[in-house]
Amino acid sequence: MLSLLLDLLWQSLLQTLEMTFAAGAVSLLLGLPLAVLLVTTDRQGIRPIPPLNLVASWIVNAVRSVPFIILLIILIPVTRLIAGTSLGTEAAIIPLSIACIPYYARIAEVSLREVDRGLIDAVRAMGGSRWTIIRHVLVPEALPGLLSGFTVTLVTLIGASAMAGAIGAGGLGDLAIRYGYQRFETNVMIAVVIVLIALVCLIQWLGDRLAARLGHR
Amino acid sequence: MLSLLLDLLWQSLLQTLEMTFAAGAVSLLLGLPLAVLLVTTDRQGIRPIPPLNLVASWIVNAVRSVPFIILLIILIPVTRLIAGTSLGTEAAIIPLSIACIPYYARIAEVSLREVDRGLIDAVRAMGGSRWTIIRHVLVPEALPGLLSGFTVTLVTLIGASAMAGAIGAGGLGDLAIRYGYQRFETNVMIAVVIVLIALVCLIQWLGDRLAARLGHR
Amino acid sequence: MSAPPLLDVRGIARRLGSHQALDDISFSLASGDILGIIGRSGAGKSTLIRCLSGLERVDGGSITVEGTEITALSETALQTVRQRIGMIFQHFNLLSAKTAAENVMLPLLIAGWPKRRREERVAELLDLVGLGGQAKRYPHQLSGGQKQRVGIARALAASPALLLCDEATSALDPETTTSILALLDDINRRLGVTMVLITHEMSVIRSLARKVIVLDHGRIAEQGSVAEIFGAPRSDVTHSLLRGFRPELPDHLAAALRPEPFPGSAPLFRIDLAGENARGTLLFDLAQSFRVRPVLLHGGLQDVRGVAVGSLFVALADAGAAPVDAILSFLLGRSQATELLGHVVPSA
Amino acid sequence: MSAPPLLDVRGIARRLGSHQALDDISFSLASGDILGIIGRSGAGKSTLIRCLSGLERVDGGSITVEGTEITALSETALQTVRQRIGMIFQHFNLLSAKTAAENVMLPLLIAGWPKRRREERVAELLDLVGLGGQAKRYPHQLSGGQKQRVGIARALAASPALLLCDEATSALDPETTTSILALLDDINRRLGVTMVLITHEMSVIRSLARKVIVLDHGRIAEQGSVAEIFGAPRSDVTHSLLRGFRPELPDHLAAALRPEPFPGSAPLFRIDLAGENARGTLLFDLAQSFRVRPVLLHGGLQDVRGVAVGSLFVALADAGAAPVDAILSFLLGRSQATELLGHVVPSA
Amino acid sequence: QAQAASQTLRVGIMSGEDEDVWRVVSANAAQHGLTIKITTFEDYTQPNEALSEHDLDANSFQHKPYLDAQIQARGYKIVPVGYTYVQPIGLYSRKYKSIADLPKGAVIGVPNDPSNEGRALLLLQAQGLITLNKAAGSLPTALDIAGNPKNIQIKELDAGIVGRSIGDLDAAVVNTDWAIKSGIKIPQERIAQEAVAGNPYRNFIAVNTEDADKPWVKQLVASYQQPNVAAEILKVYHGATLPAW
Ligand SMILES: Nc1ncnc2c1ncn2[C@@H]1O[C@H](COP(=O)(O)OP(=O)(O)OP(=O)(O)O)[C@@H](O)[C@H]1O
Ligand SMILES: Nc1ncnc2c1ncn2[C@@H]1O[C@H](COP(=O)(O)OP(=O)(O)OP(=O)(O)O)[C@@H](O)[C@H]1O
Ligand SMILES: [Mg+2]
Ligand SMILES: [Mg+2]
Repeated sequence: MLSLLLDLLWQSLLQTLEMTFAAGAVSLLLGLPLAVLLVTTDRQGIRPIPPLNLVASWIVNAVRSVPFIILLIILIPVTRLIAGTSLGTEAAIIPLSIACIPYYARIAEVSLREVDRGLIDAVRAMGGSRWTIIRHVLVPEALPGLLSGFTVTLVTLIGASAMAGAIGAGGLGDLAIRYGYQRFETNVMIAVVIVLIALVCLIQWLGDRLAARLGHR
Repeated sequence: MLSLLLDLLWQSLLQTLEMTFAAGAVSLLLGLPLAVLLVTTDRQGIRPIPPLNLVASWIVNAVRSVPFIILLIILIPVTRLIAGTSLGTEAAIIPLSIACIPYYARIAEVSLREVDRGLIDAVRAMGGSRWTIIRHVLVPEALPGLLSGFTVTLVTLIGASAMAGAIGAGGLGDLAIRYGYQRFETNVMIAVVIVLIALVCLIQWLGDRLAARLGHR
Repeated sequence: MSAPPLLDVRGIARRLGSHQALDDISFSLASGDILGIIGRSGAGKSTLIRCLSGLERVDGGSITVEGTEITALSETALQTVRQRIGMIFQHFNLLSAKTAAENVMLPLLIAGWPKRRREERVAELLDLVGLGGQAKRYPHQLSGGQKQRVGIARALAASPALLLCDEATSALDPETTTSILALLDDINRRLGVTMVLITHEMSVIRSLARKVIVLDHGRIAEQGSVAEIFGAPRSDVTHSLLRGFRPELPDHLAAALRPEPFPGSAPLFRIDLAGENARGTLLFDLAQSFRVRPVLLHGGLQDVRGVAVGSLFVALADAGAAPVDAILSFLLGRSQATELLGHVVPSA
Repeated sequence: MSAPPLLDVRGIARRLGSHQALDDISFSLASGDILGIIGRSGAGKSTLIRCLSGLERVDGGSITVEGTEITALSETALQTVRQRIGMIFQHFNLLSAKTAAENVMLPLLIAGWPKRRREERVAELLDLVGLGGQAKRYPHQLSGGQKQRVGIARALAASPALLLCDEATSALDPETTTSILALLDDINRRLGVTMVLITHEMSVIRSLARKVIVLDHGRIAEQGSVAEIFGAPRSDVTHSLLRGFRPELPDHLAAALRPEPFPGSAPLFRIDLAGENARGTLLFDLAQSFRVRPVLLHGGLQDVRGVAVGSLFVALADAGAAPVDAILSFLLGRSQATELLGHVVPSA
Repeated sequence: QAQAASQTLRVGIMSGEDEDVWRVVSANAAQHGLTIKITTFEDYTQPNEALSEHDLDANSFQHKPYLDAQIQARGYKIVPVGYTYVQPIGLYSRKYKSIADLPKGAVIGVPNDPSNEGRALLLLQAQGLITLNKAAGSLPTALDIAGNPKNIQIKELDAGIVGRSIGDLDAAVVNTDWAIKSGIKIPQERIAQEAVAGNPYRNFIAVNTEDADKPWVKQLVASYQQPNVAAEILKVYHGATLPAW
């Protein structure tokens, strides 16, 4: 029984890690550019394109408005198209990512907006292109904030991945819900929650350390 | 039928607003002090108390680790104690707030950490107490970020409030799930989602404007 | 006949909030010229220099850099123009996430220099500004003056044709200032770099600038060659700005002044000199002509690009018999201006 | 016998990263004293001043402010001490979310002044620094010099007993600088405020400071009264720092110098004067004694707290017959130092 | 009668078609002088918790195996007082025509909540696809599978998802109501079904044990077990759910 439980915990942990980090990576890769787009095309941005900004902001808001479980359903065809199936851990990465991209974009946007205009001016004055400004000012200067924001996002993803149990993705959250919540096996739930807390603490600790290291102020 | 739908939409909108803003207010009121605690008691903070910092960070991580649906169940006794019942819109505000406080604390923490040390030094040099530093430097200087972070939090709360349907809280998210997911009445779902998007856009717009107004840079 | 100006500014204006920061500014600068901009705090100097590189848009007027009208250019088109401009900011604006060396390298990256040459150039520049040992430090690990020098090195990196300096030496000690000014003078001579210098240090203008613009409340109060402005300031602002530059009578001497002669007193003259009449035997001639003993109490001569400018405060001892009026008219004839300040006991 | 020092620093040291920023610094300051700290960029001046208010902890040594040893105090206990200290930062450090008036008001809030008096005081201070009209502006709407003046007003707000200034006037034009220095002089005289000034502007030291410390690589290279240090600098650093302060021979004159006499030439002397021998009839006496015509080519006298200090560059025309050695020994006897630089054609 | 007239009953049901059914029941009850206040739930664990805490007077959403499991876990004192309807669970497939066609290693989706999962596995056992540990009782999980000759892969999914995902599965055990909503063609695509007669999964109205003998209980049950309610059930569930009283 114990070994069975440990086995289940281990498998679920792996599934959670897979979902969280894969969807996290996608969110970072696509959410950060989206955030940069939101900041740069803004009326005060380095390349004001109000209509594009409006559309981007609107899409972000739209995706963020839809409850996750509905997003799961709506996205079944998309998921099937990309992942070949709509079920399982890998498949869950797709709706998780799609929900998380605009989420991280909004978080990253906050940090990007904090960057001192004087620094942007310095690189404009050198004749730097917008890409140079993004690459050498916006992103590196906001890096500690972007990273801490990503930590917040990863932890949020762990929470959201629990709901992906609905499409058979497994994971710790699903295990906790099915055993702790539906079957009232409190012991299992406590074990799962302890693993979850340890995981979250680890992610937060790593994120904090990395952010502190990258902050040159 | 249409008037019934409109009525339902209107009621659900009110419920969502009630849950979101009440829980949002609580999260701001308690999450911000918690974030200040996390930042000030840090080893680099203005009043380093590493053990307290560790405990606070650990509690925040613990609450954030537990999937919301499980939190909902675990908190039933607490909810009943405070709200008198564990069901309904008002009751849902309690688990929503408890889930959201540490969430906002982490988001606010990111902005508070961005405050220039030179400004803190300026007020230290005047002989300002820690409270003065918090009140006159940390919070006001981070205000645009704190506000944008709060906008992100409110929108996240709208999403989370959908799950509060599990305890009969109602709201737009719940309506969307009930019609869109459980009954396959796509039209109703679309109507609900449109209202949700409008709501999110409004919140985002207000938040952006307010943050821009408060940013004196 | 002459080459087209490197920089031509025609009637520019700029409002900031409710404040008219610039109003009808016109001037032009030939290639290799060095222009000093002086003015009171808040006069609009930083705003003007920001307009010159298109960082700040103007509300009216035109700015032409190397033949290109930049006021109408898009941000993208401006990039090419700006690569020919180096800019030193009043607040340094160093990138906090980059080391000193990386900050200096950025303009070279933008200009597309190959890696090897980039690294050589950065090392050379950091050495030039005396920061060879600080290359790997981040800005927060540098002192105020060190940051400013990184800013200078960065502005010089891509060998700009036009250098815009907003208080480039304000955080530097006199010794370092001197070496930076020598560096700027050198690149101006060798490479013909045109420069616009904002500074509050008149000695910087004196040793480097050829032309001066005096800005006041967003308008040009006065402009001309350095010798003109320093030798014979016309506007009130210029007078106040140069007050510290021209010697002033120290308080304790001024306090001892009496309007009327008294036993043991000597008349005290303020003699303003500039250009031709400055370097000479004036005091000797005075002694010879009127048989008086001139006592230099204060003041002296400075060198403004080869021209001597200054004021002497001279008491004439043993002038009991000498006709003060005659002395005054003698001095007026030999100086830019002379004033009888009063009577003092000469210390010698 | 004497009152206990207001500030007493004993052997403090401070490491920043791998850099020994301060090493064995000791000095003390009586109430009402004004100390100037000079030194090259990166010498450790800002670090020292930060240590004095406890912003930076020291690695060793002790600092006593008004009888309280502050190095061992907790951050809370330091608060009381710091309320007696005003500090002006090199980078201003204004709170961006507060207006100019609110920035100035903060120390008064901390000191618990009543609202009415706070508002009066803020208005008074902003007027004093010439920002009466800018009270409601936020820092980003102010020019560099305006920001610096808000920082000055803020530091003065709560009538500190000790004022620490890190480059308080570096961003100010000469006119505003003069008025700020007059303000500081006034509060020093009237209220007996003790001051520590870091500055690169020797004229600020000259007109305000009584004592000077020269910092070099984190150590004290030299300390003494202003007249001592300015009149007779001993260390090399001080010499380099004061080079711009004492007149230097302009480049074009230096270039015309020849080591040997030639037809039409006159010997050129550099005559360093300080204190007693400075204000006098030296040139006249020279003319009388040796029958030469002294031509003042460059240089002059400055006033360092009532003491004249300076250098004259004098060519002696018609000195063909005069014995240069005798002239030199005459001058050596009447000056702090004299040097025969070479031979030039005197312009007159 | 006068007392009853002033009585309001709080009844918890699952959101969905039952809301329509209960609208008819409420109308019936009104004639008995009962006011029924409906609370809808998303989630199967809440109605019993709310009932036992007296936040509700009655609930109507469950069957015996489910209630037993809850009582076992939570010690509720809740009893059934009147049957409502039964929804036979079925095994559906788009790829295969019969059980026999299912290949080795076939992936079969089952609902992941305890009672439906148990019911689904028992159906698979009844069809001879698997055998379950005796000890597992009426609520087995995928971990209780003892014999699996065809090496069938069980995928546990949200009850609402199983039917929707039938395209990604070889076969799926789907509750009838979800099957309809997911667009499964019930007779054509069904390859096995639970027996209806004596089905333990008949739903009922439940109340706290202490209330079982209260007069309103009878009135409530009577309000439900009416021909107009039966008609409504058949209508809203398109005939796939059958009245069971
Ligand atoms: N956003 C704004 N709203 C109103 N006034 C502004 C704004 N920004 C700048 N100003 C004003 O514009 C004027 C010109 O500023 P600028 O920075 O060009 O001065 P400056 O000559 O560089 O002064 P300093 O020597 O002090 O640096 C100042 O008086 C300043 O107060
Ligand atoms: N974190 C650090 N790590 C290493 N060296 C540092 C660090 N912080 C400061 N320094 C060094 O300490 C020295 C002293 O700095 P400080 O700011 O006191 O100089 P300063 O005399 O005020 O110079 P300036 O006149 O340029 O303002 C500098 O050489 C600087 O490079
Ligand atoms: Mg300026
Ligand atoms: Mg410094």
